[in-house]
Amino acid sequence: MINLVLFGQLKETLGEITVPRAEDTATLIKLLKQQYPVLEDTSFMLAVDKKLVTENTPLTENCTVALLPPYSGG
Amino acid sequence: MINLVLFGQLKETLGEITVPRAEDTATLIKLLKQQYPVLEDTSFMLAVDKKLVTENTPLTENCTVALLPPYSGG
Amino acid sequence: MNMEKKIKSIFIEGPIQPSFIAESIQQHNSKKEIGAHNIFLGQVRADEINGNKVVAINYSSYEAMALQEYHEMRESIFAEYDLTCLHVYQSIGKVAAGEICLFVFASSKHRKTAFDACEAMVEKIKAGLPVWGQELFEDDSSQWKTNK
Amino acid sequence: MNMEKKIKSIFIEGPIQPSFIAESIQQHNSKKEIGAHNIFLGQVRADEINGNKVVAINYSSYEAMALQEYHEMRESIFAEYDLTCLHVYQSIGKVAAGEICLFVFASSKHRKTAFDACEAMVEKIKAGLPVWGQELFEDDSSQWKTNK
Repeated sequence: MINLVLFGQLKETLGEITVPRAEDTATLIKLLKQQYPVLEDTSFMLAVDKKLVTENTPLTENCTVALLPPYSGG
Repeated sequence: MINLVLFGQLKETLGEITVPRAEDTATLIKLLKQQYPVLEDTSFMLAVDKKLVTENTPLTENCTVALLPPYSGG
Repeated sequence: MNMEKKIKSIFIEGPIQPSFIAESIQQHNSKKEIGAHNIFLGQVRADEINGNKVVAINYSSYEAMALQEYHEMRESIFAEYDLTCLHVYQSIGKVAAGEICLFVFASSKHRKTAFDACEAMVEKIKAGLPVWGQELFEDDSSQWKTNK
Repeated sequence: MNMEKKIKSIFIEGPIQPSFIAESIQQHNSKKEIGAHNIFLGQVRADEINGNKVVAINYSSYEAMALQEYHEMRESIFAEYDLTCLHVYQSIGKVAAGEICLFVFASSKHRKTAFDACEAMVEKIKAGLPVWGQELFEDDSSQWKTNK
């Protein structure tokens, strides 16, 4: 199972979502975009287990994937 | 009459001093250095009526000349 | 000896109070090798967007990740600058226009180091800390802030 | 209308208290166009010179001239930077090691302006304000400070 966490405008827009099974981040994002087309128009970064990932990354059982809209702190 | 004010280490070193008559700052400094040779070894700037002067400046009756050691505020 | 350094939280619920900043300054009184402090404060602006005024910003964060990222930023600043101290506080939750939402405090022997390190840390925070601000308007609408 | 702007004194007798800094921050709460404050604080260092430790600095100034010079510095900073506010306070008299002797506070819409203006003002003050600091040592000797 993959844990998916959303933040900022993505949390507001998508709320609770159903997480598809996926072996890596590229697959996960592809499936999520099919399920939630709004993601096509949204800019976001990915973190796996609290680490930013920019390349396709394998997902392990019980890992946590975060969808992060552009930061706007401070 | 010229009013002479001293600050910092110059005030500490010279204390109360006798002010010679002088028509301009160059003459004043020359006379002061004869009177107080320690001024030869001291770096200082001059202000006439609260304005820094870097060139020879005429002195008028009742003007105030300040001898200013290098600043060290803040 | 426990070598693992506990990562102190940087989050404060609601606005950062001036009295908190004063206490923070006061605590450096005993560090007598410090000659210069530089403090950055972010204040919520009442920006007007299409005639609608921002009354507050509601901040949220991915806190567990933010603390990791903060720790790395801090290490890299200490590696680059000869600092005595570096402290960061970011508001979470609602901060009204006019109130303080970010407090970055760098202390060093000399002023140039304090200025440079503080500014570098603020830039790192703006670019790399997973925090989101939602601007709340006077007509109860809202929009998500974007950092420049 | 009186066009002549009164030059406010910038001198504070003794150390600058953290509570005074907090009040100063608090007063900007109503200026809702401000997005960024940058604060510089000079703190007296317990420098050791030939095994003799600085316990305090005794500051004096040519105050009438200093206020004129300060006014010119201020005008030139406002001409160069898009600032909302700029405040400066310098201690006069004795300030112990660990205490604050200089407080420069620049506020602007954006952070870059606040940082740059504050740093530029601190440099102007160090170079151009007629203030002298006498370092007092633990053995009751003293020496006149020089700025770098």
